[in-house]
Amino acid sequence: MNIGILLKEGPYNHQASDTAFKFAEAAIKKGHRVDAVFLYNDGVTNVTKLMDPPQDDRNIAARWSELGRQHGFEILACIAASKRRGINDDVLVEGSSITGLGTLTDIAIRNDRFVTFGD
Amino acid sequence: MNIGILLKEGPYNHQASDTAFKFAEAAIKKGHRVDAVFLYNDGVTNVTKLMDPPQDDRNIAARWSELGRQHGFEILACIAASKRRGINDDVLVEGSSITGLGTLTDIAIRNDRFVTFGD
Amino acid sequence: MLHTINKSPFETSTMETCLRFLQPGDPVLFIEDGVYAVQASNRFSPMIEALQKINPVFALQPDLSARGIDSVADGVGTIDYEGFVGLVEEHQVNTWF
Amino acid sequence: MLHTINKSPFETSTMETCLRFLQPGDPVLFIEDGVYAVQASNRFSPMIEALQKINPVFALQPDLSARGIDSVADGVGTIDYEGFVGLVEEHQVNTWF
Amino acid sequence: MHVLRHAPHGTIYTYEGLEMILIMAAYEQDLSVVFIGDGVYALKKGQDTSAIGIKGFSRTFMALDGYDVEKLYVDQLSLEERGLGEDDLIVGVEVMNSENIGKLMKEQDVIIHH
Amino acid sequence: MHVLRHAPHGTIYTYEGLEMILIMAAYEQDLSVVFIGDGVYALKKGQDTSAIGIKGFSRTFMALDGYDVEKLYVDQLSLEERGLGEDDLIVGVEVMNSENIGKLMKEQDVIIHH
Repeated sequence: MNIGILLKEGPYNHQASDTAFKFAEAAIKKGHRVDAVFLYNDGVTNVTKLMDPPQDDRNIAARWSELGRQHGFEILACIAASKRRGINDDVLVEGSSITGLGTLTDIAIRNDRFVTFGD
Repeated sequence: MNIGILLKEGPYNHQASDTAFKFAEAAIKKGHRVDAVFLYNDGVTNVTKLMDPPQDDRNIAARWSELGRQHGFEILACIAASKRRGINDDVLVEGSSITGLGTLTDIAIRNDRFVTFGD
Repeated sequence: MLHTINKSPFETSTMETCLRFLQPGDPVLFIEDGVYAVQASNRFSPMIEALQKINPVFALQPDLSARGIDSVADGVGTIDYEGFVGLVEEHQVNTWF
Repeated sequence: MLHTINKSPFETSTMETCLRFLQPGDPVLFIEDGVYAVQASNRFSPMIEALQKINPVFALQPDLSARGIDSVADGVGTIDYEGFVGLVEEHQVNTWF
Repeated sequence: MHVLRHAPHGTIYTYEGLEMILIMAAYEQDLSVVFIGDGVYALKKGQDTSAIGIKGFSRTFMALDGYDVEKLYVDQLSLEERGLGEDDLIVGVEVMNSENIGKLMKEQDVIIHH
Repeated sequence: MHVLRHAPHGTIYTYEGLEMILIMAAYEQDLSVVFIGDGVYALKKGQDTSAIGIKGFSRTFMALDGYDVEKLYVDQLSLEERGLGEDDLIVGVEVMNSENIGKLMKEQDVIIHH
């Protein structure tokens, strides 16, 4: 099955990003394909490489980047939402990029399932 | 009267930052002194100079920076909260800085009023 | 002590919780989405009318206007940001969100 | 259609709203702070026990464990993230937050 | 299907939701928008945001007519509980009960809440 | 006074609230902490966050004893509604009714909700 994911909240402050990540991992483990993770609202802040959590905590941006690299999917941040929140190409973690909402429309249409995570 | 402000949510996504700003403006207009604005939780993202909202919209970081410059107060972001969310010295708007929670304790003690804005 | 409430009572328990701890005579100020509580003729109007007999009740006019609320429950005072500051001059603040 | 709910019913109206639109037979999965709804012997237990007669009700075990909830209302199934994926294999998803 | 569930201005969800709807409407057919809970407040007439310093957008809902947005559905109970009627709304909508909105939801492949 | 009102883990408010309390406790005297609504869940015994991949912190409440945190107050109704008793909590607390918590709040110069 092909799965598109929409993530609407930023890292750490809300569990949405953690649940989305655990869901994506489990889907991949069960043999499904994650097509893309699209970030909207405060969700765009999931991909700033500047985040630097305590050493004994998860690094949410690095974790998405690594999962995407291993399994061939991109983490896409909405351009309008990113501009409002200070996310631009200079701060993007590897494997992420900024794109328009047209891309989200494609993701919603071309996948067997489309799962939202928010708060 | 001396007023300390605590802002606990990020810009645009929640009205908290807008209300805090309008409150600070009105307090200054009435002859009070804003001592400092302390940013906590997602609130730390109020001071990224990378934000670039549409031209006909307010620039929340620039607006705080300008009000602080005109009236002699600093916008202070909690260091631990900032590190989690990718806010560091490289992205700080003028007039803001990163500091510890000890500073917040001083702000809470030394002012006549301490007003929180959150969501 | 001034209590501010910024959440719609239709969607969260914030107002209900605040009112449980409120002491007689302490002012309550509704701001942001909280102002829906004082809209005239909605489900919460009787509660607001009872409340304002024991506590002064205010709503932020800029937030009412932004939401197209042109009529508020009986006894509710409307103030602007300077009025908000005026309440803070008189009281310490308890911000409920 | 799978409905997921991630908010505590004590604090927001999300669960109540979701249940109003739910169709008979459609599964409901409680995740994150939503799992407090299925904690045994709280205010919502009767509602959950009535619900599970018409709709399959699940809760995410990792979220239950994280919150120290070791006993859930009768008839509630507990699943892990792979179980969540299993429900998504069978249904389109309606995420309530 | 897009589900608007937040009041306007207190959070950005309704505004960014509308931005998403406008883009998707340009790509997709048969897009529907449902207003539930405080989401119905997004359509309230007479919003003037000048004093809070946030851009107003309620009139943009009127522009949806020109796109492929077939219908705006409003939950009847949400409207009634808030003391509102169709006359209070800035655009023409179809008021529907929860039973029928629930059935409509069940037919969807994609549902996004805002 | 610090007021904890959110359940743990679903949001970071309780965790970052606790971080703030620990720092302030090192500076200030007579700091009190009140648990209201879902905030009481922060003290629930037996939390194991390993499967959600988030650091647990409920044991840190036990460390407050070593600071100048005089008392942890828990709202009685919030506890009862959630089917919890003092035995379910990881630390010793003082259960109080809303009337008395309200009076305690009124005496404060600074109240921060988390």
